[in-house]
Amino acid sequence: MGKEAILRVDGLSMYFPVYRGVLRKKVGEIKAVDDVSFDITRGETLGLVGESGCGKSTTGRAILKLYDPTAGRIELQGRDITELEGDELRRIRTDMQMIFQDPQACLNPRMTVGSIIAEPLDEHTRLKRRQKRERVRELLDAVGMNPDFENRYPHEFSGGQRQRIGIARALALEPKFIVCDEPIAALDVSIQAQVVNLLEDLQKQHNLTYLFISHDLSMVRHIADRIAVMYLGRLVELAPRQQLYSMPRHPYTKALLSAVPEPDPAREALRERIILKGDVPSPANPPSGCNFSTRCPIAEDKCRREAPAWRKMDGGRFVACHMVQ
Amino acid sequence: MSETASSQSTVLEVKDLNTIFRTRDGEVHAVNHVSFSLDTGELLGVVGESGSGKSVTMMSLLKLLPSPPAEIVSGEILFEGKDVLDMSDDELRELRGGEIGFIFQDPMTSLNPVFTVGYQLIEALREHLDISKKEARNRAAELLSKVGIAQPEQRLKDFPHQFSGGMRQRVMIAMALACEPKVLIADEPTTALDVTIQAQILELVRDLRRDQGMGIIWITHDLGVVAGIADRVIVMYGGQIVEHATVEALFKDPQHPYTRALLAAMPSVDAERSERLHSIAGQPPSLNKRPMSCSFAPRCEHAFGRCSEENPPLIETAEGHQVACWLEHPQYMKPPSEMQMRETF
Amino acid sequence: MFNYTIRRLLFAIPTLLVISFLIFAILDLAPSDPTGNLPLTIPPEVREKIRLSLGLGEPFPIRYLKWLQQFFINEPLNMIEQWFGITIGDSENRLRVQSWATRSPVVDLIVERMPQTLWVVGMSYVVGILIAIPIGVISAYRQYSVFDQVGTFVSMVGFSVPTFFTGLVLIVVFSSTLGWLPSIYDTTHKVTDLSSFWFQVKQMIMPVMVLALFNASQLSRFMRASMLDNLSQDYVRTARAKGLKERAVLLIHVLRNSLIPVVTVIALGIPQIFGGAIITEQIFRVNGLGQLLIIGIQGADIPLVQTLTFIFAVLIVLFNLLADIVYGILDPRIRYE
Amino acid sequence: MVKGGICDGTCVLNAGGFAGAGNSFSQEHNMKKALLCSAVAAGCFAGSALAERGSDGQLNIIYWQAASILNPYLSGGTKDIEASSLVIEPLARYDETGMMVPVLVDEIPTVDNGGVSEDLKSITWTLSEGVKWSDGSALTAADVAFTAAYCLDPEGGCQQASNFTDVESVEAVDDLTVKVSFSVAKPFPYGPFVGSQVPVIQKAQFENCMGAKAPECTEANFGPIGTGPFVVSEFKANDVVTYEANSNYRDEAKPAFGSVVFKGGGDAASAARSVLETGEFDYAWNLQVEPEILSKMASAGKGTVVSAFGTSVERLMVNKTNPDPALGDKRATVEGGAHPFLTDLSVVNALSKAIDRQILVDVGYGDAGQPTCNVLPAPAIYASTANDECLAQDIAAANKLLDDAGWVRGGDGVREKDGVRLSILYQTSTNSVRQATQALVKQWWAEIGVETELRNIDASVFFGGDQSSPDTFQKFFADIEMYTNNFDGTDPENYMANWSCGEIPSPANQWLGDNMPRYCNADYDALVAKMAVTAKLEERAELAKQMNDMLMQEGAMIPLIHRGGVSAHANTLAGVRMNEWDSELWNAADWKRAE
Repeated sequence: MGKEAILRVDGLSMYFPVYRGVLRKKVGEIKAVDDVSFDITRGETLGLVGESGCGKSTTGRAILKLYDPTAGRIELQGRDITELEGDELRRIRTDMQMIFQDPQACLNPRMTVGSIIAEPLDEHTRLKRRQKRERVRELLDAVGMNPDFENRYPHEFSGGQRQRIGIARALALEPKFIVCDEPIAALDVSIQAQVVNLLEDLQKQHNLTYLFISHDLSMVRHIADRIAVMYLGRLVELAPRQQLYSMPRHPYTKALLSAVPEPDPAREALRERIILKGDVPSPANPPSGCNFSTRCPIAEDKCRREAPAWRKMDGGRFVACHMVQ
Repeated sequence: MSETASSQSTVLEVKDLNTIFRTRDGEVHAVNHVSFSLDTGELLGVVGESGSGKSVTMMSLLKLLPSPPAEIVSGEILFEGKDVLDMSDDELRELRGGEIGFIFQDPMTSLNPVFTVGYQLIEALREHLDISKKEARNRAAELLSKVGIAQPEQRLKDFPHQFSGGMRQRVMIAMALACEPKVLIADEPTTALDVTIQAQILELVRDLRRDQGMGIIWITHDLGVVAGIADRVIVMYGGQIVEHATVEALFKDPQHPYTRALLAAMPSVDAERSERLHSIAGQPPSLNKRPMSCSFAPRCEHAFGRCSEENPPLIETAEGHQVACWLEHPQYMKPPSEMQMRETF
Repeated sequence: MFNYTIRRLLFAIPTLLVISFLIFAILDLAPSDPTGNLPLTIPPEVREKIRLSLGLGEPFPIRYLKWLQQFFINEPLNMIEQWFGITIGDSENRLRVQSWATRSPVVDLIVERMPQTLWVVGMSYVVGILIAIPIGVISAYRQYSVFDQVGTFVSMVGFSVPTFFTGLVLIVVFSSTLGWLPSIYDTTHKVTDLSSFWFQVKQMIMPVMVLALFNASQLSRFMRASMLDNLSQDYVRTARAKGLKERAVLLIHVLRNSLIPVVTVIALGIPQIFGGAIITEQIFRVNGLGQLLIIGIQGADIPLVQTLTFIFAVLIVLFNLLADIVYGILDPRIRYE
Repeated sequence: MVKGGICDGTCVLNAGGFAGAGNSFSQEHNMKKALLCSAVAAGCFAGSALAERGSDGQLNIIYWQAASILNPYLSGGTKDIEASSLVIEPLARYDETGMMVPVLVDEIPTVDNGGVSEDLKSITWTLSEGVKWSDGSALTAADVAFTAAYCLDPEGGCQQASNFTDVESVEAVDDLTVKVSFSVAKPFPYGPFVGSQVPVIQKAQFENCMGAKAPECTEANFGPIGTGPFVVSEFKANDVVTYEANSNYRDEAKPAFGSVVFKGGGDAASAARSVLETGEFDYAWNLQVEPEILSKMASAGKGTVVSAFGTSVERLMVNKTNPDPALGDKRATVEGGAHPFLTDLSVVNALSKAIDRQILVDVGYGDAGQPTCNVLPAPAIYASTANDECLAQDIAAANKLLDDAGWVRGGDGVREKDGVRLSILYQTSTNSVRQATQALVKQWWAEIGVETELRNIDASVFFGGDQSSPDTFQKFFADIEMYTNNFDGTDPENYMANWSCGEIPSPANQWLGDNMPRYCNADYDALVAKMAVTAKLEERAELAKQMNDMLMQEGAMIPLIHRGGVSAHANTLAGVRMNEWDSELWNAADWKRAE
């Protein structure tokens, strides 16, 4: 690609300890995120997809340092932020923001929309009241809302509007990088499109970089430039959009794509489905070898013994599978 | 088309159903003049966004809505020719779970967390069938294995939280099928599930439908799901049916602007990727007034004078294809320019 | 669950030690004097001697350690001796926690008070629960009905009108005017036959009802809220969709779930029984633990107040644990580890 | 059946009349005594002819303060002393008129009958014959001597030790004779063993409970063996005492009641209700209830309110020293200097004149109070009349006094002179009657141009001796403080000595001392010393009056109310003779059911 990487994640792991017994001895770990590496270039959208519980949200939070990663290294604009703490961390937070899934749960119902959006400004800037108000109105306008709404309360808005407020708040500090954690999952179909369009417009205007976490493969296909597929805490495949959707390599990616229903009965009828057996294993007790080996239709003995390496393929594709040549 | 489509007979017929909620802030007209029918062995898809009245309609069928605040103001719900609204409590209970099975959206909350899965299954069986506890237990285990749950005897003793989401939905399906109902109403049964699990459940329903031949009403907001399994589709908006067609006709020739917009707003994993998603401006309607005009008019690109003055009736534009839109109304003279616009879709 | 219980119990030890120190220190620092309530005719020199004889001459840490030893070692040993009728070591000279006012072991006083407190306050708790649960269930099921409105009003009244007022009203009506019930509880009364049992019932009616009304008011609101919570749950809809009878839906599915938080609230409230009901006990002269505490406070009987408060703290800690365990038993989703 | 007991001849003796020779009695006095004696004797006869021990069933007594312990030596609480007075008895006690009556002796020792030595340094009591403890053993002089030893043990924390002041030894001369020797001449040698707070306890029972072991003898402290009309059958500390008639009581016909329930707890109002309205109880003690409520209850017709007056006086103590916080350690001490304006007699007199004591009585005390201008209002022979002028409120005169003394009203109506404002901090304990009194007094003082700041302190702090607390009545970090004090028995010698210079509380004596006003006058001290060696009653009375008048005229305190006790008994209870000089239950042996 040749473009500079704004974010570089190398071997990121996030384990949650499991305690048991009278003395709360640590008896194991939930490997929510296990040895994940990728980078995102400036202005790009990286889609992160996977089923619930696969660790995609945890990855997003660990990158924003909302958790302390167990291992690995996170670099933002060339700076290692893995070990940052306190004030330094606070300062770097202005560069990276997050948009959450449930806008209702994230907006304080007792604050006006204006003060919700102004909150990060209070925290990180020394703007005067007037300037702050200007900025808030500007942001509301930018997310397609009437600036006069600043004195209303969140409950007066619909889900889509609330998500716009959440986006305005995330934009307040002019971040470079935004983690969008399932930003449209709670919205109706007709509203999803509005929000996605808004995110795309904002990206163009402000040269934003997104990590777009979603379980909706068709929406990710629309918004993301490259897509990473996650399964049970690990990345299984990462490829540019076109390549991933037209020619998935990893058996899990294939199964995932085939499971997405198509709004077209003609094509639906022709599609060949790969139905995976069973459920995702518990991350507290992952299978040996390849994590996907228990459900993989083409798994061989080797898969159950050895974890496959994260290999770089042609055309910017990465894949972790013994069976992919 | 379903395999059993040949031996069709109407099992459920809904005529002009109106349901309102009486709240402190006034009445909410959740279901307005809804009519449809379901044949045996048929799968009727009901599509609509949240608040479109699709769930309320189906809950009204079995009077499952809490009353107050909900009230079925008028209409007829004929199950095998008998009006559900006139039934006694006992008859109604016989219908619920006996003749009509229900599956709900969220398998996490739809099962009682403090009773074992076995208890909840057996309870349903013994309510409707005159069988002993032991027989009921055997039948429950059978049902579990039928919906693809391994070691059914063991799992009867487990509590709902010990099942994964997909397994729980299988339990719900087993419960709904317990008494071999003639009609199964599935209210967004896969919305809370992951796509791979959704694919499993869809596969399961296809199999069950082939074996049991019951009529199914499948409520969803996902046009993709409907495309794969339904015979006929109803599209709801603002508590009303705006379009009603066979699945092929609907996707090939969507007639209501809302249906078209909805299809355009959905990205696909296979089809060509458009540069920009087609969004529907504005917000869904609030239902605090009886619809006096087309409820989609404020968001409709093609709305004209009459749309905001009069509520369009459902008219048949082709065999089995109905739509509620003034644009399709025979009285409407389409100006050429608008004809043009439609072509561009 | 077992591990969890053990761990919580182990954790309770340092907690209780800290609490004991705080209680001891706060009461010790409070500006009250055991001789403060004596007649003024007793001269200061005598007062000073009295204070010394109560052990107030010693420094604070020594007194604290002594109390700890008395409370945690001597009193349990004494209790074991009494239960099993055996003698362990030098039981004659083993110092027990002594009340300053009565010059008798505090624990004996508490044991003596226990029966009437448990009878009256405990009974009122039971009666309160028995009243509250059906009221809560019906109120929730028929939300905004006349029953619910009346229930809401009555429980508002029961909750907001202080017990000393309801107690007084009952006395004026049933003792002074009608003369049906005794206004003063006879703690020496022993039930031996039917008529003495009837007398016991009569003298318990008023204090029990006053407290039960108060307890029921709180609990029925809680029960109602919990029922309402559960009535709107999806599984209730499922149960109805299965064709279950309304009674089964309500009394099996909803009630069982609604009782989970209520039972823990009930468990958490049990220590209050042992705390006695200070005001009601005063009004009807039930003279249970509540009255003992208030006398201790009024008379600056610090060892008594320290011990009572501390026992109360122990009970609160234990019943908190119990409430958690009960929760875990009732709700299969909770598994403490 | 006809047996006299204490009614058989020996007659009561006037509380004052024993120490001096018989000649000091007036004719009138003797007449009265004779009349009283015959009346009592007649009553006894009538009673014993009809009654049989235990025939009247159960007596229900309610004390809203429950008894904590039945050993008066370990508790100074009135409730405890009175509860124990049904069981253990002193050698002699006071009747309702304040006269001393023999209990366990045949006669009261005096100088005249040779019981008190000429040098006033010893007194010899002779026990009545045949008095038995309730366990059947005989009461002996050894028990009496033991009682003294028990209280005098320095480690026992004996709360009645002041009754044994100056006692050098108590020895049993023989089985029935006990001699109390004092280290100094005691014109009033009736401290030990007279009055229910100093009863005789049984040596056999308390032998192993001396000194530090005293508090450990719970069984004995909860159920002392006595000579009184009743024995403890069950004691629930701080709750209820039940008694049964003492089968070994010296008068076979008494007590009329077979059992007694002495219930405690609750409040005064409901105690009153249980006697006056519901009739559940026969006797209720210390009914500190608003006068209005009490009279309303009494109108139910079930019981009678009775009151009696002793020596209790609610008074304002006037701080003669400066309580200014700026003085630091010297605050409210003699070293800190005189009070800026309360040493001015015209101010104190004006403050006193401005108060309408009758209103205070009506509002807060009812039957339980009378206005008084003396700190020593009783017994009658000690009561001065020299100060009665203060009984009538006279705002004008008070204003004039202040005007004449040069205290002029400032802009805000508060008087001042030489930069000193008449601004008073007025403290007392927390108690509704006291706060009502405070409010009234503040209003009256405002009318004479005196500004008052009110303060109330929790009783256990105010009267508690905690030296670290600045709020005790001994420290008196205020200008005026109000409380009630009295003295036991009938002899005011010790009481009046409270206001001698040596009694002033100060840091040097850990603030222990009874002279709250910090009043100091050599003339007064001389009178105290003189009284200590004066034996004749009239002379003693004269001295006491002089001291009282001196305190009043020099403005050491402003007496307000002579407070009495108010109790109530059911109309079905006969024989109650309300007594403020001793236990109210002093004659419970004579109580019986009214017809």
